[in-house]
Order: sequence, then structure tokens, then C-alpha cells
Amino acid sequence: MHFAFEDEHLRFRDSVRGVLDRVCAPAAVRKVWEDAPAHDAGRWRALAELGLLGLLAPERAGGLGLDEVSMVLALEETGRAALPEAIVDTALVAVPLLAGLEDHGIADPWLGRIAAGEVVVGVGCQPNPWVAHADAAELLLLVDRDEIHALPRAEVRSEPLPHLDAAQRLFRVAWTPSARTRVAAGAHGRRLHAAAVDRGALGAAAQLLGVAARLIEEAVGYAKQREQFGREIGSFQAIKHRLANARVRLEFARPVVYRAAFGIARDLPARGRDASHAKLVAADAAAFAARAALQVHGAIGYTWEVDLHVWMKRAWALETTWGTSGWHRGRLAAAVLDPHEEAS
Amino acid sequence: MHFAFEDEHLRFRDSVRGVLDRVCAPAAVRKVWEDAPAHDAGRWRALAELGLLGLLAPERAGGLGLDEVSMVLALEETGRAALPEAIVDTALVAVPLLAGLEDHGIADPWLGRIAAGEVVVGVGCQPNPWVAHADAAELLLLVDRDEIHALPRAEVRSEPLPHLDAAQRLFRVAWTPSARTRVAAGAHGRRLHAAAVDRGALGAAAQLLGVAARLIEEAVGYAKQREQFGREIGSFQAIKHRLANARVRLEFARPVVYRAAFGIARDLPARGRDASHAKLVAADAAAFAARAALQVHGAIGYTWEVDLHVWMKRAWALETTWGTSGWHRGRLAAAVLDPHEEAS
Amino acid sequence: MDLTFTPEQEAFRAEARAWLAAHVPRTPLPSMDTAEGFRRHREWERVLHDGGYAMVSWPVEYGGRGCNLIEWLIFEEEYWGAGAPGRVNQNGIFLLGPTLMEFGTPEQKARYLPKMARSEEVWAQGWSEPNAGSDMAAIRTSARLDGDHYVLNGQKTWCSRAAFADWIFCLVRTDPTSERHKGLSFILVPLDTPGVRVRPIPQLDGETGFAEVFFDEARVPRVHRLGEEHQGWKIAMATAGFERGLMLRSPARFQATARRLRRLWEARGADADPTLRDRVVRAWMDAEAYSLSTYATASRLIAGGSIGAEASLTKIFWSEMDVRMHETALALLGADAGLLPPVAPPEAAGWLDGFLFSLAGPIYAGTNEIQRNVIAERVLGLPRD
Amino acid sequence: MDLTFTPEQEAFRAEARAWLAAHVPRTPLPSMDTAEGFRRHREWERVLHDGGYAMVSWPVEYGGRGCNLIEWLIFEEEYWGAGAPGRVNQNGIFLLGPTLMEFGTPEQKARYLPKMARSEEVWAQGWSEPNAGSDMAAIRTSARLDGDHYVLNGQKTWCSRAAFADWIFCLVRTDPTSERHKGLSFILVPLDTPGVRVRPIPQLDGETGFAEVFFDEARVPRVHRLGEEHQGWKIAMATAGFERGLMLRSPARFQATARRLRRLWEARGADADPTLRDRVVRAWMDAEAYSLSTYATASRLIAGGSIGAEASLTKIFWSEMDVRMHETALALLGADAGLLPPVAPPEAAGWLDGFLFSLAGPIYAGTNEIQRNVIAERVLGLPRD
Repeated sequence: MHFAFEDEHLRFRDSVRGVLDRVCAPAAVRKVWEDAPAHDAGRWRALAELGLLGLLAPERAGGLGLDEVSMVLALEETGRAALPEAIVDTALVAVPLLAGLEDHGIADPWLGRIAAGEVVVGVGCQPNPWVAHADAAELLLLVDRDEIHALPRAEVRSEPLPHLDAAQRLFRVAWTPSARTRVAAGAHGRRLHAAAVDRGALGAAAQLLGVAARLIEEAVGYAKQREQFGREIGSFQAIKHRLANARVRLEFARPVVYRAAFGIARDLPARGRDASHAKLVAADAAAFAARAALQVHGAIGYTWEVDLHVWMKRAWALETTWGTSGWHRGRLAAAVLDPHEEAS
Repeated sequence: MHFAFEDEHLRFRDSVRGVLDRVCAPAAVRKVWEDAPAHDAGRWRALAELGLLGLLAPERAGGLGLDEVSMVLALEETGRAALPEAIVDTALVAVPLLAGLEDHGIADPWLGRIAAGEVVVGVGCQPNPWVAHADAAELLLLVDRDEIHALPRAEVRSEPLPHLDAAQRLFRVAWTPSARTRVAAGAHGRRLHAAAVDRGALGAAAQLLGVAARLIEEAVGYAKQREQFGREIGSFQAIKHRLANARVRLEFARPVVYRAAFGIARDLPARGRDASHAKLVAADAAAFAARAALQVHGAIGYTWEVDLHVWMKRAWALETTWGTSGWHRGRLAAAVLDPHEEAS
Repeated sequence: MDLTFTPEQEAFRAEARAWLAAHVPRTPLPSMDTAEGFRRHREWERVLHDGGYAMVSWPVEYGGRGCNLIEWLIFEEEYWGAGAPGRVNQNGIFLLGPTLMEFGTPEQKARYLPKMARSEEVWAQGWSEPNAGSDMAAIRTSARLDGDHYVLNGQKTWCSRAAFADWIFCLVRTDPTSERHKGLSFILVPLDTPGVRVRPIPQLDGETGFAEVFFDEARVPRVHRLGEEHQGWKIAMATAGFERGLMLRSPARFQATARRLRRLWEARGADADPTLRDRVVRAWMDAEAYSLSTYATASRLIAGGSIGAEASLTKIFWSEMDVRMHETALALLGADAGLLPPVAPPEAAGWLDGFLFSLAGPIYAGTNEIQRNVIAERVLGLPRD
Repeated sequence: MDLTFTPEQEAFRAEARAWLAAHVPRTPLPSMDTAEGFRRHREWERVLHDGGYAMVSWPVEYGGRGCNLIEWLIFEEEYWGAGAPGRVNQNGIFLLGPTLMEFGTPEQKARYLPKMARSEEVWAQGWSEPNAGSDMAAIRTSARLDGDHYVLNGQKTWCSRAAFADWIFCLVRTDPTSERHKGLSFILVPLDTPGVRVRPIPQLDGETGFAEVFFDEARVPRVHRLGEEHQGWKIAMATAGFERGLMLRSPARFQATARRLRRLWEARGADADPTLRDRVVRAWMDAEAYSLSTYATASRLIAGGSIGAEASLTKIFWSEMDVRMHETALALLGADAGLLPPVAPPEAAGWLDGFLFSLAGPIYAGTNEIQRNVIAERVLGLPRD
């Protein structure tokens, strides 16, 4: 039992933060809202150069062959930066799914191109029916009952679903499953699907941690410079205690998310339960931080001009991707209250 | 539409408060905990002299012939004083139940004696199965399916149920229904039973308002005199805002309870729904006030010596009399979400 | 106490209901934060006025129908129950109007109130400044007397409706040597005055519900001052009292929201998180409590009472209730919650906008932190900070 | 990162589980706040010690078995999972013990720790004074040096276990001219010292879990001072850090509570308020989160890290979780919740006592308000009040 990240994980996180600070400042996200495509090839390549996109891909296919534990801190950073790109769906969900296919001949070329930052992959299934960045995705992995299908973009029809978080490019995808598009089925297909859902939830949870942390940072920064009644508002207990409460929620969400990453990396039996737990507490921490940060900012936080809504909107959006809180609460409750099992 | 108490209601409330301050100071309640019977004949007579015990009894039977609206503020005062006696069960529940019996010959002598402060009545039914003050009650009104039975104390066996609030003298009562003890049955019995439950809930709700108000008063008083860090603790926002929140809950619980009193007085169709609403919000206000008051007091509030627990324990006790919050929540939800009715 | 309505009140309710059924626009108006939406809302106010429903509680002479506050609440119930549009001149009819009736000269009342009732003149409010938000007494916008005009210099912000309104009411510093609450005056300013510049502030939803207003040597006739010179704080506090208290958010709005939430539960509840059922019931409970409390306040006011610091209790209650209701709705909508029109499903209509608007509730009209201070100090009697 | 246990750890767990199964008293001991209960709890500590389990993480030379913190957490899981008694010498083994190991001289460690491990000497704590509660730096109890003794005068309060303990550790003012955090020293006092008087304080549940301790010219040998003279604040802060941090409330306790709550749900849930189901799951979630966080802290400490202000995050989390869990249990028990033994039904056992005890959690070891200040100022970097 050793519940700590290794030095290389921390260094990798710092590298990712450094790159994101450069290529994904709030102004870049706002540009996406206003006029740019959500997928930026330059940003995507920068992430590939860090090794993030192929991190989970086997070395034979050009990846790093590492696991989710090595990735989770970096994903947190993508939340902190409100990265628009489909990093979770491509690098955390699609890569292991492709790597898990029996036919390496299909998977490996894609894996190599993902690792190189050449392609985006869209993923659609229950409970994540809408495909993020389907407009930019060259490949779509779509689930139909116990079957996994792989389709090039040309073979699906995508209807854009405009969202409050304008950097969330979601699409309703219409497609026709066929023997030609099928890449996995039966027990194998179900297993891949379940793993994809757990990974998607983990990815959203990790990003929510980053969003929550950033919201707290922004609020602290504002509270230290804004004065009312002749003193910094951050010296008022009402402000201090609210932000302290936000920090408590974040503090106790983090290890739950990291445990889920470990469980998925090791394919432990409780991985589904733990992924749901992670998604719930991370969404709660982010929602609480959003409310707190807005209230601390006051009216200025309600303006378009101030960046705060970049993270508020992401907090709300991520809460419903890869399973809503309601869905995860139901799955978790079933696991925890299962009469056949003594809850650990 | 005129949602205000009349001057005579306010004067009556003030009289009741004046008498209770005299006969039911915290020291008197503590004496009950330690060595006195919970029912004090002197206190009971003082309430009779105010007219409180026979307030709902018809004038022909020696009562005042008034209604629940005239009584609710006075009941609030009995909560504020943490009165140990069975005022709700006797004066608010038993009196109208007796007055509603078809046989005045049975009811009126009892009503006269209740109004005179000579007897206590215990009431047991679902969802209030344990009979308060069965040791002091000369008469017990007990419900068996759709029948109401009236029994003298000698005809029941009572097992005391010691309670955290040592002034709550609760008993499990064993008895045998018979044609001789039956005083109402069928639709009439069901109606009386339903009315009794609503009145019991109203009475507990009114007392909970008084308990909540007193807890806030005690906390405010303490916060104004206790100093830490060189200032009164009541000047810290953490204290101020917590007590302000308690006050908000109380403020918006009150009109709900008063509406329930009016609905019961007029026998309106929504009386059951409104009584449950009242009980829920009053219990919530009192529980919140208890937590706030204890936290404001700190360790001193946790001692036996300081009176605070007189009201904290009453808050917790009343939450489960005349229907737990869970029971009322269920009843209210059924009424509010009833698909056959547009919620008003 | 009598919580039933009189036959006259029931008749008034029926009449209002019938009129609204016949006149409320069939489809929602565009947002009042757009030029077109503002115009349409102003037209609707004129329809209301011509029907005698613009401000039922105002005296007949000013364009009302002399109803008491209970009847006003009945009208509000019918108004929101009918799904009628938001009130574009809320700053005027609910805030400045009552203030004018209390503090205005007869000439001022005659000048402003009828045009307000017809929404011929729509009002913006000008409380806050960049460094005087929660700390309203830190106001620095100055008005120096020059002959029979005040000359205004400075900046107001978070001025709701200012982008398209005709007038703004402001609290400004008339005594340059004064500090804090002293030396302020309450001045009414036409927004087309030379030297007044309005810059809309886009909100996080992209709308421009409020604006900054800059004053650069703007000359305003002295007769536009409301109340005594340097006595503006007292008047502003009265206006703020209306804002926090009875008028700003009438309970009928929240009761209508609770009913919509129940319908959303009926549509979505079967598939939703079972914990949401309790939150739907809670919404009903809260809205009822708020309505009952408001009827009690109205009864007290009719009997000659007043609203004091308790208005702060009300502000906290409705603003937090509103957020909770909308959070519950979004949870019921699940992944549909964040979708924008036209792809959002029909039952999602209004909830996302409503949620964003609800988040402003604990901030505007005095943050809830300020309200808690007021309750602690003025209702509970705790010492000042 | 590896969240699985090593074969050695699993073996240790199995060994501890077997030993506990054989030794844990079959029926609960009487409350340690009674003379008889205190004696029985002290006996149990001796049994633990003789089995090598009194304080598994202490060095062997002081009566421990040199386990690391991970193994200590494993032991705690087994301990609470086995339903073993509360630790009567908690003030000693979890608070003073680690402080002594950090700040004590070799002689002091040899003098105190082995007897502490055997609970031959049980410790009370003496932080608070009537006017120094949250404001601990306002301490006034004085200790003047007279030859090789300190002479103590003053009063401590909320001294847990003081009614029956043998020793108390105190923070006292050794420099009479000093103010606030300066001039304090950390002194260990035998409770049978002439001039020391203990008055138990009955709690709201009628028990006497804490006491007042009066010092009237009580003479304490100078060698009982821990650390440098006038440097007591720093040492007390380290002790308080242990208290708020890892040691005071090990996660296994709350995981055991969450499991009991699930069993109560199984017994009572069918008839209970359906909203309680979610609260039972929440209890599990919270307890898991706290356990995971503690394993992370232990891992950091083993790697040479330290606990700083983050201990305040922990204090808030567990104390609020504990209240929530017990509130949920009482709600499941409904009307049975307030009943006392012997009439309370078997499944109610412990919940009411636990609830009352949980209410003290947000107060003792530094109120949660103080903890929030610490988080705001020292974790988030917000300005002081």
C-alpha cells in the first residue's frame, strides 16, 4: 500500500501544465467559443508531443504503454485549463478500447496515428450518447448493444447539439451497424464497453478536479485584491469559510478519483463502483466551487468579460458527460447496498 | 384574506408567556428531569386558569369555544418554555376529539374537568403510538383500526419508555378494546382519528417553533457576552451568518404552521397536507437552530449545567412525536405529487 | 385571521384571469435584453396598462386601479400562472414608483408615475459603482450644483435595463466633503442627457441585462432630485427595502416555477435519480412558505405596519429557493440540461436561462452576505463586525 | 502508487484479526466516564499491550511493535471492525506520545512512554481555560519557577479523561509578562500533586467525559517540562496537529459506522423515508473518501513528508461526516431514536450516544470555525481577519 504519485507523475503533470498555460490560456478557450473550431491541430500536436495522447497505447503501436495512474494528474490539468479538445474520449477511452481489440491489424495503425496527434476519435455509447467532437473525429467508436463498431466519419451523419459550454462540441450521431463495421461483440464487446464507461467517468472526474481547483484559485485571487468596506473581501469570514468549504470538498474528492484510476489500471472488481464514486464527488466539488467562486466575485463574476464562466460552464457540462450524477448515484447505490456483498 | 393574528391572540400569547416564565422556568424543567413528576398539578391549573386547556371545548361544557388559530401562539409559548405537561395531547387533540363524539353525555363531563385543569388525557394512535404522560392521565383515548376507545387509567397497563428528553414521559400502553370502551367507529371514527393526527402534528409544530425561537435567543444572548480574541464572538461573521440562517428558517416556518392551524380550524380539504408541511418545516427549523446554538456556545453548551440542552432535547424529541419527519414527508409528497390534482 | 378570499377578491381573480387568457402573447417574447425584445416588452406593458393591469395597486390617478396588496398578490398569481412576460419596467413600477409615492413632491408624482405606468418611460437603476458594490456607501459619482442643474461626473455599473431604458435613478454624492452614507442625493436622470454614455455589459449567458453608465459633466435639472439634498441614503434604503421585500420577487413566480417543476418531474421523474422526488416536493414547500409569508407581510402593511430589516430574511429565502428549484430542474433534465435551443427538448425550455438568472439572485439587491449581516445586527441584535 | 496490500501487510492483518477475535470483550464495557468503566478500559489496554497491540506504530523499546503508519491503519481497521472498546488513553497514546517522541529528552521518553503504552499511566489533556477556548493563546494559568519546581496557579477546563486519569499535559504561562503565543510552556503534571483539584463536568448526556482542573500553588518538578521554557506554543501546535490530523479519528471508526448504518438500513429501510437510502450511501462514500485520504497522508508521512495546515481540512471532514451519519441513523430509527436502554430496540444500540458525541466533534480539538480560518489563511493564503 503506497498511495502517492511517483516523481515522474508529478514532473509529467508539471510539463502538461506548462504546455497548457502556453497553448490553452483562457483567451484561447474564449476564441473557441467565438469563432474557432473547438479542435485545434496545434494544441493537439502539443499534447501528442508530451506523450499524453499515446500514453495508454502499447509501445508496439507507438505509445508509452503506461497506465491510468500515470495519466490522471495530467487530465486534471486539462480541466484546470478548460481544454476544449476531446482528450478524454480519444486518449483515455478510445486508446485502450482499440488496444483491447483482438485484431491488432485494425487497431495499431490508429493507435500510432493517435499517439502522433494526427487523429481524434469520437466515442458514443450509453450513458454517453452524444459524441464529443464528432466533427473533428476521423474515427468513431460506437456501441450497439454488446457490439462495438468502428466507423470513419464519412459513414455517420452528425447533428450538432449547441451547448451552454460552447467549447463542448457535442453531436447526435446517426449510423448503421453492420458486420463490416463491427470490431467486437458478445462478452468481449460488453467488457470493452464497460471499461470505456469507467474510463470516461474517470476522465470527466479528473477534469472536474482541475476545474474545481481553478475555480477556487480564481476566487482566492479575486478575494485578495477586491476591497469593500475598506478591506480585502478575502478577510471576511463569510468569504473565507465558503472557500475553505470548497477546499475541503476538493481535498476529499481527489483521493477518490485517484483510487478509481488505480482500480481501472489494475482492472479491479470494484472499478465500476469506484469510477462512479469518483465522478460523483468530483462533480460535487466542482459545482460547489462554481457557486462559491461566483458568489465571491459578485456581479463581476456574472459578466462575459471575466473568465470565471469558462470554468463554471465546464463544471456544469462535465457533470452530465460520461453519465450524469443521477446515473452514477444509481450505480453506486446498487453496488454499496448490494445485499449479496458486505460493503468494504 | 387577512393573514394576521388579532390583538386578543397576541395578548393571550403574552399572558401565557408571562405565566410560563413564572411556573415553567428552565429550573422547573430540570427539576422534572431529576426528581419531580413530569405532571405538575400547580402548573396544570395555572394553564387552566389562563383558559388554555378548555380553549377548544364548547362553551356548554365549560370551554371557551375558540379555535386552533386562537391557540397556536400559546402553544408556541409552551415550546419556548419547554413545558413538560401533555398540553398538546390533552388540550389540542383530546378536547376536540371528545367534543366530536356523538354522545355528549360521555364527553361533556370530561371536557368540563379538562377545562378546569383537573385531568390529563393521554392519546395513542398511529402515527403516535406511545402515549405521553399515561402515568398522569385519568382518561386514555386510544385508536384501534377505525374505532376510538376511551379508557380510564385503571383499565390499561403502561410501560414507561425512558427518553433522552427526560421531560417526555412516554408509555407503551397495553389495553383491550371492547364494545363498552368504544366511543366512535366507522367513518366517524376514521374522521376523528385523522383530525387527531393533524392536530397532534400542528401542536408539535407550534411547540417546535417556540423551541427554535428560544434556541436562537439563547445563542444570541451568549454570543453577545462571550469574548474570544478580544471581541464578542457575536461580532464574527461565522456566528452571525449561522444564526441569521437559523432565523430565516424560523421566519418561513411560522406562516406554514399558522396556515395549518387555520386549515384545521376551518376543516379545509388540505388540512392533512398542510399539517404535515407544518410539522416538517418546524422540525427542520428547530433542528437547525439546535445545531447552530450548540456550535455558538461551544463546549459550554455541551454541559449539563447550561440550560441549552433543555431545548435541544425537546427539539429532537418533538421531531418524532405525532409522526416522524419521514412519515410526514411521505404524506406530503403523496399529496403534492398526486397526479389527480393540480398542486396549488 | 382569514385565509380565504372574499367574493370580491375571487371576482377580481376571475376577471384578471379572463383578461390575461385573452391577452397574454401566445408565444414567449424575445429576451428583453435585445432591442427587439425590449420593444415588444414595452408594447406588452402598454397592453397591460390599457387593460388596467399595469400596476393594479397604484392609485387610479397614476394609472393603477387602487387595489390593496392582497389584490396585487392575487393579480401576480394570475399573471405568472398565465405565463405572461417578465416586467421590463420592474425598476420603475416596483422600486422607484413606491419610492416616489413616499418621497416625491406632487409635481414629481404627476410627472413620472403615469408615464411609468404606461412604460412610456422605462427605468434603469443606478446603485452600484465599480468600487461600491456590497459597500454601497462608498459611492463616488458626484453631482455638483451649478445654478438650477446638477452636474454629474462618475460611473455607475450593474445598471439593469440601462441598455434600452429612458431614465435611470441614481444615488450620487452631492457633498464632496462627505463620507460614507452622508452627503448623498437621489437623482433621476434622463439617459439621453448629453454627457451620459451607456455601455452594455454582456453577461455570462451572452445577454446584456445590465450596463455601465458613465457621466461626464452631464447636466440634470435640480427638480429631478427626489427628496432633500444630501438625504439620499434614507430614500435609497427605502427603495432597497422594496427591492428586498415585497415587490422584487412576488411569490407567484416561484409557485409557477414549482408547478413547472412538478410537470417536469411527471415527464422525467420515472427515469431520474429517485432523490429528486424529494427535491420537487421541497420546491412546492418553499414556494408555499414564501407565498404565505408574503400574504402575512401584505396583511401587516395593509394594517399600517412597515417592512424593516426582515426584508433581508425574504431576500435570502427567495434567492436560495430559486437556485435550488433550478438546480433540481437541471438534474431532472440530465444531459439535456445544457443544450441550447433549438436542439433542447421542449420540456427543457426556460430552465437553463432560469438557472443562470437564479445564480444572480444571491448577488443583486444586496448580496446575501450583506443580508445576513443585516439580519444578525438588526433583527437579532448581534454586535457589528 | 500501489493500493494493494503486500503479503506481509495481509499477514499482519490476519494476525491482528485473529488476536482481536480471541480477546475483544464479548459485551461492551461500561462507559469509560464511570469509575468502573475506566478501570475496565484500563484493563483492556493492558490486555492489548500484553498482546503487543497497544500502539503498534511505536518503537519496540517503548512498548510498540515498530509498525509503519500503513500497518497502523490496517490495525485500526481490524480494531474497529472487531467492535473493540474505545481507547481510554487516547490523549496519551495518540497525542502526547507522538509529541514526546518528537520533543522529549531520552530520559523523558524512557520515563513516560512505556507506562503510557501499558496505560499504567492514563493521560488527560489540559488545553482550554474558561476564557481561552477557541482563543487558545489567551491562556492565563501560570507556572512560576521556584528552585527546581514550577508552581502552578489557575484553571483548565474541558480536560477529557481528567476525572480518573493519572497525569495531565498542560500549556501554561511561564513568563508572566508575556502575551498571546509567547511565554508559554508545555508541562506534564501528576494529577495527585498537592494543590491540584479535579471537578468533573457533567455533559448533556449526564456522563462526565471531561473535567475542570484547578491549580493552587501546585508544585511540579521542572524536569516534567517538555521542550524549552517559553516554547510551549510550538509543541502544543504539533500536538494539536496530531489531534486534527491522522491520529484523533482513524478512518476505520467511520467505516465501521458506515457499515453499521447499512445494516440499520437493511433492518429499517423498508419502512423508512426513501430519501434516507441516499444518505446511507453517502455515509459509505464519505467514509471511503476519508480512509483513502488518510492512506495518502500516511504514505506521504512515511516518505518523509509532514502534516501542516491541511490537518484542518481533515478535522472538518470527519467531524461533519460523523454528525451526518448519526443523524441518518436516528432518522432511520424514527421514534425509537430517543429511547434509552433498556427499552430501546437492539438495533438502536449506540446510535443516540454516538449522535450526542458526534455533536461535540465540530467543537473540540479547535472549533470548525477556527479550522476554516486556518484553511483560508494558511492553505488558501487569504488575508487575516
